[in-house]
This record gives sequence, C-alpha cells and structure tokens, in this order.
Amino acid sequence: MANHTQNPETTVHRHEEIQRKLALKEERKHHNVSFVMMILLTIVAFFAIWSDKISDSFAVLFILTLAVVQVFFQLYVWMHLSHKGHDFPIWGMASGILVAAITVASLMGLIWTS
Amino acid sequence: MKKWLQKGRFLSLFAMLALLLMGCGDPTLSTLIPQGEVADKQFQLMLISISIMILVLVVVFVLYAFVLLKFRKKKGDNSTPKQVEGNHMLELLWTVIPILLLIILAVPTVMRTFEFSADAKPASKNELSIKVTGHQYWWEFEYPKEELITSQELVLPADTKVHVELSSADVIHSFWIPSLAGKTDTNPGDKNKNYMWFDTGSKTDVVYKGKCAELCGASHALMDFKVRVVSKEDYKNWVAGYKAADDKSSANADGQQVFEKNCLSCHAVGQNGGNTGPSLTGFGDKDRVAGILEHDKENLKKWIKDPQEVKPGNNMPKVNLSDEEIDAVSDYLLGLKLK
Amino acid sequence: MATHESHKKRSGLMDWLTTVDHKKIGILYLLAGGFFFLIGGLEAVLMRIQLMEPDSKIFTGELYNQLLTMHGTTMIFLAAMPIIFGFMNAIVPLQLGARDVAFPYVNAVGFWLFFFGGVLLNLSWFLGGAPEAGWTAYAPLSTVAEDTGVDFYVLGLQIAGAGTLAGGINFLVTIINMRAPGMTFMRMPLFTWASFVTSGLILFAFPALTVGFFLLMFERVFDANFFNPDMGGNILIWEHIFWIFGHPEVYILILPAFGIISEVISTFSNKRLFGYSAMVFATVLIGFLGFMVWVHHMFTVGLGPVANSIFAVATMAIAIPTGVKIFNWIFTMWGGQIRFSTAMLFAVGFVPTFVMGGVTGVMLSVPAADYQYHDSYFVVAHFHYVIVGGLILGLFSGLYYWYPRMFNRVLNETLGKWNFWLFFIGFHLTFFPQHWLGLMGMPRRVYTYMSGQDLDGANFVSTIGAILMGAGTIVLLINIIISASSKYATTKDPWDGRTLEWAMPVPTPEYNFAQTPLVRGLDALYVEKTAGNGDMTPAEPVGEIHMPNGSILPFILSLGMFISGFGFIYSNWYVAGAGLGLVLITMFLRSIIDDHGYHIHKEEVEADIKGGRA
Amino acid sequence: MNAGERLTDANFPAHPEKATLEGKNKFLGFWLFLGGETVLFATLFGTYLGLRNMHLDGPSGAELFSLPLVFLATMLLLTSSLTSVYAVLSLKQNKVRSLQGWFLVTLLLGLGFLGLEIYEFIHYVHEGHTFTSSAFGSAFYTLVGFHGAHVLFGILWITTLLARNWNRGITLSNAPKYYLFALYWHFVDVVWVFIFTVVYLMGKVG
Repeated sequence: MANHTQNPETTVHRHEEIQRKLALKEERKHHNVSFVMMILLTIVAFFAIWSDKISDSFAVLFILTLAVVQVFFQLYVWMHLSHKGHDFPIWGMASGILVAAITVASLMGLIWTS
Repeated sequence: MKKWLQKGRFLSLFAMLALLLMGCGDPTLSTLIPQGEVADKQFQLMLISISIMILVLVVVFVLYAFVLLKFRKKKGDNSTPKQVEGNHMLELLWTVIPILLLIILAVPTVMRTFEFSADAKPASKNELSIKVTGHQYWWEFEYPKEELITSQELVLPADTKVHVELSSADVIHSFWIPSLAGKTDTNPGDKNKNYMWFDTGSKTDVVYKGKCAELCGASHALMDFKVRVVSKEDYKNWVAGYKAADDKSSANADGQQVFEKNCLSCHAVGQNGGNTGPSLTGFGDKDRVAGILEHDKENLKKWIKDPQEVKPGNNMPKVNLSDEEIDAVSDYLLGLKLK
Repeated sequence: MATHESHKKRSGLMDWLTTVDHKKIGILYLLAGGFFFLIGGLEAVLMRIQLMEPDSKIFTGELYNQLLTMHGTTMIFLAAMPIIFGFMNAIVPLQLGARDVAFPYVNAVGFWLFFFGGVLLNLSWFLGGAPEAGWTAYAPLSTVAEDTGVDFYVLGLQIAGAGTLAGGINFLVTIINMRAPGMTFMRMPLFTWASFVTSGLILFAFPALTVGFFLLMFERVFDANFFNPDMGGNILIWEHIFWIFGHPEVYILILPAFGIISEVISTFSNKRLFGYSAMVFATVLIGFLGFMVWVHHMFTVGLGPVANSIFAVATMAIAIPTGVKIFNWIFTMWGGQIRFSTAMLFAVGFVPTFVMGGVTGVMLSVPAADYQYHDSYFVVAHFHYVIVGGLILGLFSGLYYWYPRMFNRVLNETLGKWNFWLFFIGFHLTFFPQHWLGLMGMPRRVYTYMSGQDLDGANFVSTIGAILMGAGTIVLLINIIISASSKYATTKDPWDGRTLEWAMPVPTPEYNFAQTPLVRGLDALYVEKTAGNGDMTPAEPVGEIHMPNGSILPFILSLGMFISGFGFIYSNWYVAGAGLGLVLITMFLRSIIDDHGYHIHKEEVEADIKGGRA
Repeated sequence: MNAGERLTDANFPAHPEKATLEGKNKFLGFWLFLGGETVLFATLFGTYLGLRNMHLDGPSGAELFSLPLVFLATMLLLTSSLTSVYAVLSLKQNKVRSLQGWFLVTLLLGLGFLGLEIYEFIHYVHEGHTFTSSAFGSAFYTLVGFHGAHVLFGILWITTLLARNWNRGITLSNAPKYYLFALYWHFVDVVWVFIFTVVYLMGKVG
C-alpha cells in the first residue's frame, strides 16, 4: 500500500504535493462559503416564520425548500458526496431518501384519506 | 351477467369454473355461492382472475413437464449441452404477454374498487343504513333511522341496499358476511371510521353467517354473528315489534327480578338497561346463545354460569348466582319474545 | 515489517463463541436457524392438530393465539432469515473469491444479537406466556394485552433485528468492495446477486421496523400514546410502519431462494443460466417494487379507492419480473442434461409450487376481490405457497447443494429423496385445501370452527399433510445425524459445479483461496474447466495472508442486550441499565484495544498448497 | 506497512481514510448505514407529522416552542458541523494537533447543544407537555429525543476516539475513524435541519 511514497524526493511527488495543498485550500474556501450559506438559509427560514408576513402554506413550502438546499450543502460539500469514489454512497443515500419519502408521505398522508 | 363478460372465449370456461366452484361450501357462508350484488361481483372478479391464472398455470406446467421429460440426462450420454446465453425474442415474449394479461385484469379491478367504495357514504332515504360496532367478542348493530340497537343478529329486508358505518369499541375487528359482501375493518377511534355497502339479495327467511376476520383476542374464533334476511313486510313488523318490546315481555317474574338486579346494568332490554354488553331485547327469538351455542336453556345456563368457559377472555363477569337464580333468569331470557 | 502477532488459537466451545470466520458463523446461523425452524414447525403441527376436527378443545383461546404468533414470528425472524444468512455467510465470500466478509467482527455481533434475541423471545413461553397478538402485532390488540408476551416480542425482535441490519450492511460492503479481480457485477453468480439485493432491502426496510418496535415498546413500557385513539393516537401508524417493513421483508426472504434455485438448476442441467442479465435485472426490479406495494396488506383498512387501486396495479406489476424468472429457469433446463439429485428435486419442486403461490398473489392484488380473500385461509394458503413452497424448498435445495462445502460430507441421496417426497406431498396436502377453506368462509387465526359449515373435510386433510411435512423434516434430521457420524466423504466438487465456491479443497482453508483467483467470465470455474485448466488461475503470487482475530466481545455485547431486554420487559431499570452498560463497555473495549489481526506466513500457505490443503 | 504506524508527511496518502481495504470498507459501510438511518428518521418524522396536531388539552406546538432557543441550538450545531469539517481538513494535511483542536471544539459545541435541549425539555414538562400527555407529546419527545440520543452518542464516540489517540499521530487505522465520526456528525446536523424546519418552524404556523 501507499506505493507512491517510496521515492519521496522526486519532483513528481513535489508537484503532487503542491497540487494537493491547493486543492485543500480550495476545499476550505468551499466549506467556508457553504457555512455562510447555511447560516443565511437558517436565518431566512427563521425569519420567514418569525416575521409572520408570509402566508402559512407558502411559508411551509418555502422553509422546506430551504431545508433541502441546506441539506444539499451538507451532503455535497461537507460530506464530500461530490468527490470521486462516492458512487455507492450516492446510491445508498438516494435509495434511503426514496424509501424515506414514501414512508413520510404514507404516515402523514394516506392515514387521513379515509 | 356483466357486459364485459359476455364476449370472448372465456365464457364457456367461465361457466364451467363457476359450476365447479359453486358446489363448494355452506350456502350461507361460502364466498363461492354469492347471494347479493356485491358478493356476486366479487365472485365474478375471482372468476376472471382465476381464469387468467389457470391459463398461465397450464402454459407453464405443460412446458415444464415437457422439459423435465425430454431433457433428463440419459445414461451414458456425457455430451456437454450447448451453453445458451438467452434469446431476446423469447424474453420479450414472456415480458409482454404477462403485461397484456395484467392489463386485462387491471381494468375490472380498478373499476370495481371504485364502485364498491363510491356508494359507501351514508344512505339516501329509501336505502337502509346501519352502524356496526365491534366489541370483544360481539357485534352491536344500530339502526339510526329506526332508532333501535340490536346485537349479534342483524335483521335486514330482502332486495335492499344496506349502507354500513363501521367502528370499534376496543381493538380492530373486521366485519365479514362472506355470502353477501367482502370484509371491512372496524377501527377504533373516530378518525378511521369505515364505510361499506352491500345488497341483501332476493332470498327471504335465510340466515347468513357473519365472521370477525381480524385477530382480536382469545375468542376471535367465536366472534360470529348472523344476518337474517326477511321480506320487506316482515322487516317492518320486526322493527315495530322490536321497538314495542320491553322487559315485561317475559312472564317469569322471579327471573326478571334476578335480571334487573344483576344484569341490567350492562345489558339492555327494550328501553332499559346499560350498553356495555349486548342488548338482549327479544332474546327468546335469537338464533344462538353468545353467538355460538345452540339456542337452548342448557347452553344458556352453561354460559351464565361460567362465561370464560364458553368464550375465553370475554368481558362478561361471572355473576355470583345460585343454581335456582340461573334457572330462573334463563327462563326469563328465553321468554323474551318480540310481539 | 513489524506485525502484532497477538493471535491465540482457541479450541472447542471457546472457538465457536469467539469466531469471526464467515464459514463458522454461517454454520452457527444454520444451526440456530435450524433449531428455531424445528420449534416453529412444532408449533405449526400443534395448531393443525387443534384444527383437525371441529370444536376441538386441545389448544384454545389465548394459548392458540400464542402458538400462531410464535409460529409466524419464529419462522420469519428466527428460522428463515437466519438460515438465509447462514448460506450467505458460508457461500457469498467464496463465490466472490474473497477472504472473508468486510466486517468479520460485526458479522459475529450480528449472529449473536440474532441468537440472543431469539432466545429472549422464546423464553416468554416459560415466563408468563408467549405473545398473542399475531406476528403483525396490530395495535391496539398488542398494546392493551396485560401480560408480558408482547414485551418479549418487542424486545426479542428488536435485538434480533439489530443483528440483521448489521448483517445486511456487511454483505452490501462485502459484495461491492471485495470481489476478486475480474469478478465484475455482471459476472457474479445469481445467489450473490440475490444476496446483494436482499441486503439492500434489509438496509432500507429494517430501520422502519426498528422505529415501529421502539414506538410499541414506548407505548407498553413508558405509556406513550402513538396508537391510543383516546389520547390522540392513531392505530394506522403501526399498520403502515409494519407493512412498510413487512412487504420488503417478503422479498428479503424470497430473493435468496431465487438465487439458490438459479444456481442449482444451472448446475444440474449442466447449462449456463438462460438470460442471465434479464435475471439480474428482474432481481433488482423485484427488490425495488418490493417497497411500492405494502398497502396490499391493508386493502380492507379503509384507505380509499385511489390508494387501493394504485397499490393494486403496482402489486400486479411484480408478476412480470417474477414471470421472467420462471421462464428463464425453464429455458435453462431446456436442452440441458438434467440430473435429479436431491438438491435438484427440491428446485424442480420449487418452480411449479412457486408459480401457484404467485398466481394466487396476483388474485390477491385485486382489492375488490381481496375483500373476500383478506384474512381468510386463502391468504394463509397463498403465503405458505410462496414461503414454504418457495423459500423453504429453496433452502432445502441449498442445504443439499452446499452441504458438502459447508460440512465436508454429502448428505445421503436416498434419504434425501424421502425427505423431498414426504415434504413436497405433505406440503400440497396441507396448503392446497386451505385455498378452499378461505373461499368457503373460514377466517384465519381462528382456534376452532363449528361443524356443519362444510369446513371439516379440508381441515382434516390439511392436518394430515402437516404431519407428513413433519415426517419429511424428521428424515432430514436423521440424514444429518447419519452424515455427522460418518467420516469426511467428499471431493471438493461433487456436483460438477460452475462457480467459485467449488474451486477450493475440502475442508475449506480458513483463508479461503490461498491465492485470490482471477475471474475470466460468468460461471468462473466452468470457464476454467472448458479451457482445460480445471482450476482457477491465481491473480496474485503466494504471499502473507492477513486474518482477523477472534473475539469474545460480540458474545458479551449481545449478552448485554439480552440482559437489558429483561430489564425493559419487567420495568427494572437497574437491570436494563446494567445490560446497556455492558454493551457500552464492550463497545468501549473494542475501540480502545488495538487489534490488527494476525498474518499467516507465506511458508505456511505454501505448505498448505503442497499438501493439497489449499 | 502497519496500519497502526504514525504517518509521516512523506508517506501520507491522498485519502488516508480510504487507503486500506479496511478503511474502504468502513467508509462505504458507514455511508450505507447513514442511508438506513435516513429511513429510521423518516419513520419518526412521519409518525410525528401524523400526530403533531393531537395535543388534546395540552399546549400545542405553536404555544410551546420558543424560537430564540431553537435558533441558538441550531447555530451551535451548524458551527460544530463546520468545525468537524475543519478537523477533516487537518486530517488530510496530517496535522494531528489541529485535528484534535477542532474536534474538541466540536465536542464542546455538541455539549452545549445537548444542554440546551435538556433545558428545553424540562421547561416543556413544566408547561404540561409530557411524554404521556398526548400523542403529540409522545411523538415529539421520541423524534427530538432520538436526535438528542444521536448527539449524545456522538459525544461519547469522539471523546473515546480523542482520548485513545491523543498521543498518537494520524495512522491508517485511526484516520477512517476520525473521518467516519465527521460524517456521522454532519448527518446528525442534517437531521437537525429537518427537525428545526418541520418540528419547530412548521409547528409555529400550525
């Protein structure tokens, strides 16, 4: 394992190192941006309810959308689902979300149709 | 018969199947001997689905038998069979044909599903409406318009559409009269009330058997009820007689005293009495003791003496009565007749 | 290269309690599952004896309800699923060319959780009575029962279910990450594919059940009000949650049987599976649709015609991929050289029986007609046709097929044929008449029926059939006992197999393949055989093999759960706390003790190869 | 090399959490576990949504919930999610002290969140909103309590992990563990996003 470590002094390695550092720096930036976004989304959601200016049914839809966006940030930026090698995790989460969606729909929806 | 059944080659197969199946079972209990409109339509659905399925079975079985006989390994034959990957044509065939068969089945399925529920709302004026409440382990039947409550025996006029509102006093039960209609659950809680309808059929003076179909406790097996279908004339008389009935209708004064002292708090007769137990109005005319035993004095005494022995887990307490008192109250109860 | 050689060889009982070897865990699953299968079968026979004649008074009322509840629960959670897990453990890593499963330690935890959960549940018989609300435990029947039966049900199954969930994740990861070189997804044997899809279903279905059990437990132990209408609760929540889990569960059970049948039919027809890719696709599709149809268990609940119709059509759709499978099996045999070994007999018996169960399934999917079938003996007949006629015949087939690989002996074929015919004839005698019983108005789960309703004859025949099935099972037991007392008597490939599990010597070395094999096609071993090699080509040179250490912690952890289960059942918080404390301590120990396993040296592996042991 | 050995900057792999087969397995297995957890929480959410208006005589969510408190709790948890992702960045750079620091902050924020939740529950019980007072009460405490239990478990997990590895560098054996904890913590945050939206904010509009 870890074969590329055998000749650490080569320039190839150094080049990789620099690239990785840059990538990490970029990543940190993404993390910071998404943190700010998530805080903003949260504030907007709270404000939408707090202010009492928006009609209830629209507010519910609105804050649910904000929640989904925020979760997308969590999953893709902080949990790195967008990175390479995450095919099966994406499949797993997608299937889970599908089952989750029909479960929620049935428990809150179907019950009351009778 | 139904329009969409009249065409096609299925008809003869249908007739044969119907004949074959209709020989089966007790005519007051079997779903295969339908007596009302709903049960009849449900039986038709069974026939359609069984026919399609028998078609499938025959094809598969014939093919299978052929393969098993033809391709068994013969002694001394050590040749290697050709390794076939598959065949797109064949695979397409056995994907598409089942889809077509299922579409044929799906159309009447959806149609009937909506039909049986569309009318399940409270009745219009000329139709009968009843409220059914399941109890561990007996059935309460309320006729809201007629303003009377009976138990265990549902008396209905022939040729009538009956609308049913179902609920439960305790756990989930399921209301099922196989010869007249499929079952619907009785759910506890107002949120989940159910509605259904059925037609009582043209026969009069028959007693259909009803069952509880959802596991509801120790005596689930014994939670039977009866549906007595009578002529419209007789039905009117029955309603009048039932409403006029009171606790004096039986001549046994001793028994009446015992009854009033020990039983009336739970059981109603006429306008008097509680409603935690089944109403006993007109008990002498009923078909069964506790819904299951032959209707005679011996059984009634046995039941009063030790209810748990007859129906385990039921809610009737063992009342402390002497043998004489039990004898008297039995006579009194059997004497309760409708006018 | 410094290695921690902390490996201790354990022997006897300690070896079995601490093992993390997938082959041994497979055997443990098979033994424990087989034991519970016998208990569940006994319960079934007792019920049939009670129903043999009308008005009989042998097992009545509550006792009968306990029998029916425990029969269903035991057969599904403690017999069928563990036996499936037994085969998955014993065979899947071999079919993949892997050294072990992805998480050997978690694998052991999964087994012991199941085992202790099952024991806990069955102890209820001796501690105040078994649960009596049916395996579905519908509220409020399950919440109002005053004895502790349902508490045992909830806690026992919760613990066993946690083990199952762990097993599901384990096999998903194993199959995704640990395939040998060349073993692409589309070269995986069908049994492995079925295990893959089944594990996926477990992963997404069991959490719903976990929550359902928590709600039921909170309702009973902590007076919660989820299902109490008087306090604003709703009984339908339980029904939905139960069937959201419950329907996928049916496919969790049947898919592995499909896999076994595919392997057996292909092997004993000496032909590759007809329409392999269609079979794979059908398996995945059935798994997917399995989540979309649960309401067909609730047609009479009153969810309205729209819901009923949608779920009716979705249910019918499942018939299509299932039909594809049936025809593919038949055409696999077409043009083959069919050898009727016992394993093949069971597979051959499976196909028509399952088709019959399938067609009654389609009939049940018609809601308006289902109002008549629902909760009647027709349903009982249907699901026994799929679960016994499908799954159990498949498991018997798998047992005879893989027995040589798992236990290094071949089961006696003559006894095997007796086993098959007794069981098969008994099965049809038992369950075929039950279709009629249901249509003639007999509800299910009743402990008696009155005479004079035309129900006597069919019930009598049904009981005779059940006794025959029992006799068939006893023949199997005799067969196993005889084989156990005989010597190793098998070659490594007794059936002229096609897949990787037959490419190792007998007994299977603890590290499976000495050198990870190179897979060059579907039916990897068959490919090599036709290429004239007869043996797999290695994908790597002989080298050191890394192995995990055994551990007693899985056993102790599960014991802790078992103890806490008692605490919750009897509302004794000290006991519950102590049990959970034990669980936490084992988890803590597991995380602070470094255990990097041990290595089998190259020289040892070479010696094994030379000696024919690897 | 041995998985328990301290990694140096020279031999540090690009993805230490997935550099061994064991790490790869843990990584995938944990993600799949989170997929299952999604269904678990969905079932709890569904139950809550089905019963949230069933408060009978007790206070309703709209009367009960205090948004400033929830907002504060949300900020704590969101920030802790950020600090744990910083820890993962440190992990990728083989900076063990920085990793420990960020996880410690995560731990403290998690404790703060848990404290707020306990305070909130005690407050509600005084208002007459208890686990047994109505179906709403049962569903509320079960859903939010399950999340709280997840937070608690996370706290115990990271405490053990940090303590055990305090004097060790990053190794191929502990790198996946750190990484998985971070995933877990993000997931707990994901669930909270839905809890504050569905339970508290939607509770306010009724």
